[in-house]
Amino acid sequence: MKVVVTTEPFNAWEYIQDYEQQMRSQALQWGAVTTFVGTMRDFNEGDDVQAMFLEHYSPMTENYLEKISQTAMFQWEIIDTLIVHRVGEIVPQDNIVLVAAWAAHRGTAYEASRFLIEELKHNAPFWKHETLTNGEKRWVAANTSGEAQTKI
Amino acid sequence: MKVVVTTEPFNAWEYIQDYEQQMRSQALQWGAVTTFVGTMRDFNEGDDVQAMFLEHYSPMTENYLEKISQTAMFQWEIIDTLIVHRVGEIVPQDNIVLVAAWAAHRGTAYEASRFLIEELKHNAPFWKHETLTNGEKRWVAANTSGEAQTKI
Amino acid sequence: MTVTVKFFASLREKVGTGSVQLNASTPLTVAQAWSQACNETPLPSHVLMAVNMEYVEPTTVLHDGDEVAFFPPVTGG
Amino acid sequence: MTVTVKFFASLREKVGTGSVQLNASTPLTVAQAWSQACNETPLPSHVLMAVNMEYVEPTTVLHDGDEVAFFPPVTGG
Repeated sequence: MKVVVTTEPFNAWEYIQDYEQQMRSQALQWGAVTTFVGTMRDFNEGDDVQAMFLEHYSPMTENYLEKISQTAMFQWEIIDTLIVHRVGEIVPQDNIVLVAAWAAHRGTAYEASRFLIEELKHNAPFWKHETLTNGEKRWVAANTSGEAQTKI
Repeated sequence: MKVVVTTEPFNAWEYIQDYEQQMRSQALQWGAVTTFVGTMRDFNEGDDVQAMFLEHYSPMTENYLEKISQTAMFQWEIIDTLIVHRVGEIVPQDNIVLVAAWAAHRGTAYEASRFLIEELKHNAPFWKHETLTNGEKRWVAANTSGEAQTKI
Repeated sequence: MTVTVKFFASLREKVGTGSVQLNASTPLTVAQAWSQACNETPLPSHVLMAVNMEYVEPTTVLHDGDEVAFFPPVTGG
Repeated sequence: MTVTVKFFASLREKVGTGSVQLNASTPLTVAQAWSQACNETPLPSHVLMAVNMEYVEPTTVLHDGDEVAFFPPVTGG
């Protein structure tokens, strides 16, 4: 189980690969891994976005992500979880979030990883502040479906 | 959209990374990717498994995987899909299958990638033949839940 | 007409061959092709079948040159 | 008792500060801490709140030294 909140850009696939190397001793136990990677787009609500600042409440953020990882470990038969989330200054194409769940069966891996990303999106204390190409700055507002929308 | 059926071992994360490099021109359009990787375990039905031979019906297999990829592209708003499946001689820890779906939203990415792996598991013409550590050989039989079980 | 009949995995081992050619003077259904290739036994209910690499039903009628395949439930992924 | 009140994101901008210290002679609830910190305005319904970095309700009672945080709906991931 690992949770990382970082200001550094990260390569999601190398991160997973490195983490799997570390858990190699458990390797023969798993059969399935589901991962989700969220990437910053260069548009939102019809506007061109140039950059974003991701604010968070440390260490409540890390505590919360560890808590949902533990909840997932109790709720499903999963072997391990990994959550990486970017904060600070971000530009389009940068990865924002990586979630992974290793399990013996695909159903479990899917459900656990989906649980992690939904809990993260709905409750982890992160806030996006966009800078548009036209110079305007605005906070991104949450909507009920969990997909980020912009409040002007 | 890409479908690969290969006798060569593959590194799932490097494969995804290379594929994303190729689709770089579309990069700014996507926001979410869900991936599933299935790995060969060293046990099944309580027995130690030493090796496996994965038989398939070529090119029906490839045709079928392309067909479900196209179905996914029509059914959900997804940007691209990737399916890689190993055939031939396989040993524990080798990756068997990789499925990935890129989309603008996480719900779409999750649903499309789950659709691909379920359709593949239930209908793509692959058959697993195990060699146990004790020398016994047996065909793996499907069960209704879609999780592979062994018929002795 | 002539059709090619293929068998895969455990079914190939049971039948004892991976492929046979069938000749028939009248059109055959897929189920009839199975019976003719397998010593007049009826088509088992769990067997899957494809014609020219597309899934079909036992009642599908074959045409000259078709490739019909029979195989057990799949176990990929 | 003394508690630290923190504000995040758009709420920090609206309140005009990220952190204030509150002193009170009697125990405060979270909602009362908001009012005392925010010019006696009522706690808006969409605002989220945490005490010592755990989510709480407006009726939660604060203790000396607690850190209470108020923030808008989250938009991570």
